[in-house]
Amino acid sequence: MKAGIVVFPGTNRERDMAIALAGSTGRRPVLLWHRETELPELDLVVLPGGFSHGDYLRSGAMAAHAPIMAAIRGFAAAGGHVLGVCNGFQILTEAQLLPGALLRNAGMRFLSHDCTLRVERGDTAFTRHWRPGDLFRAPLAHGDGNYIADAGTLDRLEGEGLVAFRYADGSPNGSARGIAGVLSPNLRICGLMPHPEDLVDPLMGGIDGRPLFDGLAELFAA
Amino acid sequence: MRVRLTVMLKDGVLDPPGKAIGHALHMLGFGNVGEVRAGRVIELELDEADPARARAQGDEMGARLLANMVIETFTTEVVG
Amino acid sequence: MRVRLTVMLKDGVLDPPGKAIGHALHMLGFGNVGEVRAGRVIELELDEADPARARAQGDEMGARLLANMVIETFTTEVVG
Amino acid sequence: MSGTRTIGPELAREFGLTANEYGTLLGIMARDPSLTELGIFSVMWSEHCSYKSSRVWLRTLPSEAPWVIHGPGENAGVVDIGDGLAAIFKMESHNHPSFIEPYQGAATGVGGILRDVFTMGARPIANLNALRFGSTDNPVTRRIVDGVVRGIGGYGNCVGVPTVGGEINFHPAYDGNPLVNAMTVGVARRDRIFLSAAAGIGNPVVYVGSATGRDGIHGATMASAEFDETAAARRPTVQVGDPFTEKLLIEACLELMATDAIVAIQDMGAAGLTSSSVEMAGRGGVGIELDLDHVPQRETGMTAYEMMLSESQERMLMVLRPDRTELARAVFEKWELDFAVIGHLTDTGRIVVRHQGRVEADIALAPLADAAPLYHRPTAPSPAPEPLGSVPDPVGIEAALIWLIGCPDIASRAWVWDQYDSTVGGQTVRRPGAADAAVVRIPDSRIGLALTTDCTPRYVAADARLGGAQAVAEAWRNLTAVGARPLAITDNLNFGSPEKPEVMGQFADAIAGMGEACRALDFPVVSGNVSLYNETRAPDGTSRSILPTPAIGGLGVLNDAAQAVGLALPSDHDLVLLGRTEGALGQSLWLREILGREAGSPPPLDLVAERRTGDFVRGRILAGTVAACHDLSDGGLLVAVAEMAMAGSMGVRLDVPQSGVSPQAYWFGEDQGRYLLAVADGAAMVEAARRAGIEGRVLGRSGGDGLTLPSGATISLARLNQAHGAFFPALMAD
Ligand SMILES: Nc1ncnc2c1ncn2[C@@H]1O[C@H](COP(=O)(O)OP(=O)(O)O)[C@@H](O)[C@H]1O
Ligand SMILES: [Mg+2]
Repeated sequence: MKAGIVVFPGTNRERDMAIALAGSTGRRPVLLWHRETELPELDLVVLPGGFSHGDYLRSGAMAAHAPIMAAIRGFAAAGGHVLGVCNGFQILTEAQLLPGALLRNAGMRFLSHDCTLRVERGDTAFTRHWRPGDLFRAPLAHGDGNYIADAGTLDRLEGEGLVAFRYADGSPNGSARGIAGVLSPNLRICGLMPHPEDLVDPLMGGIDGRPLFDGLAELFAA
Repeated sequence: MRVRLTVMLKDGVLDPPGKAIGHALHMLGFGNVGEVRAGRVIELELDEADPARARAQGDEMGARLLANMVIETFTTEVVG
Repeated sequence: MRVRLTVMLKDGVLDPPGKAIGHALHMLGFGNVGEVRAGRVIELELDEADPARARAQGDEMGARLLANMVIETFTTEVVG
Repeated sequence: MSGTRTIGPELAREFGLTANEYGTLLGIMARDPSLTELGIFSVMWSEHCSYKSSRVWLRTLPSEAPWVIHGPGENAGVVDIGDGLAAIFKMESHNHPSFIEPYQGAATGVGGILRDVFTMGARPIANLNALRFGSTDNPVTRRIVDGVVRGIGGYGNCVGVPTVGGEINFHPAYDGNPLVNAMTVGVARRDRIFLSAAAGIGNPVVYVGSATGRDGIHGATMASAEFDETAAARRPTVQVGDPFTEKLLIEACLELMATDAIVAIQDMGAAGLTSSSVEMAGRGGVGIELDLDHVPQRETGMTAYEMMLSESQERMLMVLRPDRTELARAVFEKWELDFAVIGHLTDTGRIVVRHQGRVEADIALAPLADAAPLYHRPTAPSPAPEPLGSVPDPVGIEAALIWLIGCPDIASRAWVWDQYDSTVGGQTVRRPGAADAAVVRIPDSRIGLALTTDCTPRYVAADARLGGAQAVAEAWRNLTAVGARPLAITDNLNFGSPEKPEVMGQFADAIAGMGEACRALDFPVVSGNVSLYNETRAPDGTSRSILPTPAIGGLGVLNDAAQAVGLALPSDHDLVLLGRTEGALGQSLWLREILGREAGSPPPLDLVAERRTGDFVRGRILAGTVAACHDLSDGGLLVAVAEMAMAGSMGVRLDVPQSGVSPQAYWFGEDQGRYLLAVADGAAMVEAARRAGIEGRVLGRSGGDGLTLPSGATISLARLNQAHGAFFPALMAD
């Protein structure tokens, strides 16, 4: 699989993501600078976690206007796969490549702890190594993870099966309907708040996050 | 000219900071506080002498970057 | 009454958000943007019919909780 | 502070210089100084920059070992960790700023210590913080805890360095003067360490990072001054941290450090441009000329005085190879940071500062450094504590345990560390709360670093020498308990006013004790920081000192991070106690919490036994025969057992206590040098220990879902967790 990880000023989980992808694919992903205007040939674009531009306006807002985002829109429009984790998810919503928005956590504090996620469907590029209903552990680390959308949008997401992951143990950040991750209508863009890439090594406490990367690696094995 | 954008969450959108502030004010004894909404202001110095054009430019910056139109609304004022 | 507090950093205090927003606006092509300062607004519904008293209460809430008087200043307006 | 003020002894005193110091200044200058010159002298000779009260004592600390690459004197300490790699680390205080504005004070503290580490070429891989707050009854404490924790998280989370450990105490002695000590650990190739000594006459002096504003002018002298009501009046000096810019600065500096462009580099910390330029030139034995017209400025109309003393954050000063200047500029422009050539090195041995065509300062560097004040301040011994005598047990073992695990100094800190990103980087092997020391793996290697901060201020207050030694020993023990080989420490010496002989007595004694422990354990001091004048002046004019708090930051190494053990108790294992138990209740938490007394001598420390026991434990861990390990500290044996049980969600049944020691002293005494080990075969472990000359006994066996006391009474894990977890959420509830 050829994966590219986008680095914005303030991105800080690009290394974690590279380790996770390399662990499953056996191949180092390329790092893409936010100022690029074209993408190399890729199977997957990843927007990793961090605080792009300090998240000083709204999380992900300034990154959503980065030069590379035009190329990513084109890539997505052509059916490319895009994964956004944490700040990457926020950027995807700000860029309106995914619906909804991520507000300040309901408890008004940054949250950093493991949560349990439930997989809502097992037939996407991102979830194919799980079955619906599977539970897995993932560290979360964010201040703005409170997913909201208007009721119509939420109903549509549910109705069309576009909820990828849900918090299994209540909604730690106040997210509507416990939503932790969503999909685009073509199922090729996925955004989620927790960090499966930080749990891919038994030494760090488990490999719960690995199915996501193994599934992608298998899909694009070539 | 100096332009001020005030960005607020749309009515009906849950406002965690507003809620937290309302709660804290009640705890401090301000019992007559009702709904609280929290928002952002952005004040910009514009190299533009015409107030109407300054406001139009503020509106454009609001729509393109400073507000997230999915959940927020904003107003633009020319303040000097 | 409805009261609005606008909280801004004191002059001379570094404003990282303002700086970053100004930079982003330049990148978006708004070349005539000068200094940008970012602040917060808090709009409160007060069960209080007298505008003067509403404003006084807003001032008190600002000084006690809503602004960090070490680095911020605020203004109170009665907006309705 | 306008230039029209007459410059003389009176203004000098306002700037913190004594009459004698001002006399020395006049001798050096042979004329009246300009305002800028007076500012430069006052900050360079402040306690914060000159260590004038502490230097004579700091020199006595051991700082060498075969694995030490750079000891004190550089921006941070550097030790060899194998595989051609070096660990670079330091701890620094931001006590006074954190009282004035807890969020920004703590945040900029984290930013400052990060810069000390990456300025040497290291990528920061972990942060820790040692915090001391006032009484939990004091309403101000809550606000300070909230701001400090948010500030540490706000900065560390954004820059993407995991916060993996630290410690927190509450005590009324910190009312009005909290302690915020931040530690950063970074890693670099050992042949790619960057130092601060400037070299190369004519080489450009380059400023990078954020623009300069009027932030924190005279912060260095403020950090050296006592607190009083007028602290409020100094508020406009508060600095705001910009972690986003810091993150860019880290990446830009590391990118440039991969080239050969940098001759010397130093962060602009306390006293900003002044201390960085004076120290870089001074260490290199060269002169420096600065033209302030080129300094990136955030505000208009700044004077030379203001620019030289500004403590704006997120700035660095570098000396570059002239032929690499444009390469460097391109790197910083890529990262959207200010970059400006603001001067060059000279052969004059002087610092010359120009602004708008005028020479605003012209000072010979050698006397500025050599004639810096050095005080051997009077010391007074503290009275030896009264012997404790026998103490009653009014509550029984079970109630005391429940109380202790819920008390402010032992209760779960999850509320705090749940606000710190501890996994970013993907290398955190043991997160906060999972082991006695945090363990972080070095990327692309098997090596693990073990990290801890430790100090028991109540011991230091009762017996400074013993307390100083104990803090070092406890750090060593915590590293050992995960299986790491302790390498070196950084320290942060937080004390009251050095002008009080009893405070200087504590300071001298604590250092003596630290030195003894460092030597006995081969655990040298490679960096550190001193924070004096931690006093609160009451309106009636009296001044109270904090508890003497020499916080120790320890670093150890595991050749293979996978060998690290945590403290979570597994099922069906024997629990073995190693080390000698005599039931030392003096200065124990049990005594304070149950009887309300802070009395007696702290537990004695036997450094020979300490080393023997620790070396044995480490050997067993590395041999793979230990499933979990926990050292005994605050609260003693039963608290440690409960902590292992809670961490593992695993019950344990305890055997009858050792005879000859009262139950409360046995279960809650704080005898030093002890460990609890979970092992498959307890008897074999005890026998191996006996052969090594170490006392040991099997204490019980794990299983079930409660802690069963020898009396047969069982305390459920649920009840333990409830008692342990309640304190912070209750304290901080909205
Ligand atoms: N308590 C101490 N023990 C050992 N070394 C110390 C101690 N305090 C300061 N140092 C060393 O003195 C030097 C100057 O410290 P400091 O002024 O804090 O540096 P910085 O310029 O980075 O702020 C550093 O090398 C530091 O490690
Ligand atoms: Mg330094």
